[in-house]
Amino acid sequence: MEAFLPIGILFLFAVMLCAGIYVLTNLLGPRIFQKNKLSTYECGVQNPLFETNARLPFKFRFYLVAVIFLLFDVEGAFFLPWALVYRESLQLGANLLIAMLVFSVFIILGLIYVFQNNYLNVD
Amino acid sequence: MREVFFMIFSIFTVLAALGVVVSRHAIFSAFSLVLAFFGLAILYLLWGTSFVSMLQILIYTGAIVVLFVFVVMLLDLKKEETLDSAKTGPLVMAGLSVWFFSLLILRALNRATYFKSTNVEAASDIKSISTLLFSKYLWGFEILSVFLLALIVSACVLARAEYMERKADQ
Amino acid sequence: MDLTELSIVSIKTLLIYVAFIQVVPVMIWVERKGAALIQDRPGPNRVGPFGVFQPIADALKFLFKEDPVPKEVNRLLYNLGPFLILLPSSLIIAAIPVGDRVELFGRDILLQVADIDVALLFFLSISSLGVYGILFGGWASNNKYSLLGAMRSSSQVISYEIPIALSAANAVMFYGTFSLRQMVMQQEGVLLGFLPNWGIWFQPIGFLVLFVALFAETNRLPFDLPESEAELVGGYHTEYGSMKFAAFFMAEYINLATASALLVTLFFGGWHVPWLSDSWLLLKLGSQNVVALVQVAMFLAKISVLLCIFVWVRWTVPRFRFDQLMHLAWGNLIPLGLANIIVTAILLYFFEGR
Amino acid sequence: MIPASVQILHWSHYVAACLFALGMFGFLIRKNAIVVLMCIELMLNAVNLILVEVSMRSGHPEGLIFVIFIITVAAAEAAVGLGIILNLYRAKGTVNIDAFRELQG
Repeated sequence: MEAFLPIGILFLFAVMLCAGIYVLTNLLGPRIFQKNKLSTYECGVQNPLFETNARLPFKFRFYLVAVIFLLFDVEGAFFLPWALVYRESLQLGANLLIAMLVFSVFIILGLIYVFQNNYLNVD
Repeated sequence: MREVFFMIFSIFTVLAALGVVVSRHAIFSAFSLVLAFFGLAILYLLWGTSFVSMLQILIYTGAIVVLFVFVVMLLDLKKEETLDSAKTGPLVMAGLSVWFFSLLILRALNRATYFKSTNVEAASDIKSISTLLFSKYLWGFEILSVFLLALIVSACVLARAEYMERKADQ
Repeated sequence: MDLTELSIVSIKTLLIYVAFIQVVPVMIWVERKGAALIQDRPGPNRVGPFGVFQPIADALKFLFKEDPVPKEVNRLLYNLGPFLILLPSSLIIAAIPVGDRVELFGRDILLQVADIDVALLFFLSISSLGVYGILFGGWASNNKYSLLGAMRSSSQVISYEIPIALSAANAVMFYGTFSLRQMVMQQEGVLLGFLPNWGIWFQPIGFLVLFVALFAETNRLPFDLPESEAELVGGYHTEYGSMKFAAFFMAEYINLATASALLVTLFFGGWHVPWLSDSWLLLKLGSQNVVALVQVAMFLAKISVLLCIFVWVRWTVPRFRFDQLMHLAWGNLIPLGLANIIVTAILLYFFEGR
Repeated sequence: MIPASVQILHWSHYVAACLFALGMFGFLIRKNAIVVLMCIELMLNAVNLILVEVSMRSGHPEGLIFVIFIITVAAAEAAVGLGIILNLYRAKGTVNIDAFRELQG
């Protein structure tokens, strides 16, 4: 636990930097507010074009990317402890190698499934 | 020194968890969920397991809550009245059950005595956890990969991208 | 953890943190000069000799510009957006081993903010927190373009985290430890007579996957899609004013520095002088502090080479389309990383297994 | 194995109890389906915290292995749960759980 104390100190410095930026901007920056400066940027179009429902499916593909990322991230995370002990375990024989090959087979099956139904053609 | 950190981060985590339940818009509860999981990761660190706390940040805060935020951003939710619109009945019942349940936990834990094994320090660093994971719990690890494959298929079918396109375009 | 040790640690942390922040103005200057060189134009040369004070002028300009906060923006997340990117990228600096050690005040001080035994895992998990700044910043600015920019940019950043995890697992398999300091220790001296004993000779594909994925992680061209002026009008930081806009770019440059530091630590032998071993250096130069100075200088030289490569690629390679970008991540990098792990595992078995 | 009468109740017991209680409270009270899922995640994390604490104090690292498996299952639960919520949103147009009362006859 002791090794993580400097990281806490670094976090404090980072927070000080961010607070400094925030305070300096508000102190130094001038305050001239007009109406059009306060509305969000709409490219000069009064009523934004795509207010209709058409946006919904477009955004669903991002949900798909996030779900597939979550599941493959979990699988990626399992490689880390395995890699740590793999080299020593070679002295005791190849069971860790076989374990990982079986694990990778299922990952590859998952990848093939995702690509075959092109769930990821996010355009 | 360590007790001070324990106290600070315990209170921080509980307050963040409270923020999840109380906040009005779903994205603020997602944000306080991130803070709660970050506080939990630091608590695991204070207990000495750096591996589990890093895993917590990597998977929980880095992937699961990102998925929550994605879904919240996907459905343009309006600011909702949370607590006052709930009828008083479930509120009281929920409060009572919550209070009773936490008491139950504390009571049960109070009598538990641990059988302290000899090597506390050795057992907790990453190498011993990983060797244990891949020696005694290897089958759990293999079943997990099948489980994750089934999950990928089910998550993709649930999303059913093509069907949603047609439905939304009508 | 008595007081003197605490003060030493905090001073060392402050020094390393300020050193990494100095990368931002230097990189601004190198980027503009590099772009000018490639596009055959003089680049900034008005402010000071060769435009050296141009970054300072930029910083002052950002400080004094007005910061308009649009009305219908929800305050908390809007203001937190840029800092949620800046905090994780400055936390990553803790894991980077800058040098070996220095003997000052009778103590052995490690030239590294925190020598934790999970350094690489710490690097992975903290860099996965950067997505929140993009998501909350884009959502809070309550503008169609920044929302879509935030979604596209964060789906790009998260889908390039998996190749990074896979190539990190590959590196861990070789070095047998998560601690970046031990990894650098194992890359000392000479290999096969003429090669410096670096990690890249053992895992070329791992280096390739990590190099490309780190491009996308830092939102650098050719993965610059979210901020592409043409389509998304500036992506998730459209609505941000002066210094907050600068905070986004500060975070990007600090990310760039930590990404190249990771590449140097994993594959190019960290702070080791190529071909020379530390003991030989100690013999030659006498005191350990001078050796540490040489090592830090060598580390900075390696990082600057990589930073120049980042700048050079940015101004020569055209931008990816979004589906090409996702296809590159899911179709090429992840299978390549996976195959790389399997092949190295099998090769290791033949060379070392029973 | 010697039974150790360790100072049983520690800060993180209270934290875990509060987390579980808050998760359960949110689960019962909140109307937004996504926040309900978040409260389930909170409950899972309360279990993780107790597991880590007990396994670290008693020296048996098995608890940490369970935590790793629980994290995976929680990821699975979030992925499928949100998939279901999205389908309900597409069918009903709202995420408010009062709207999903088809089975009440």
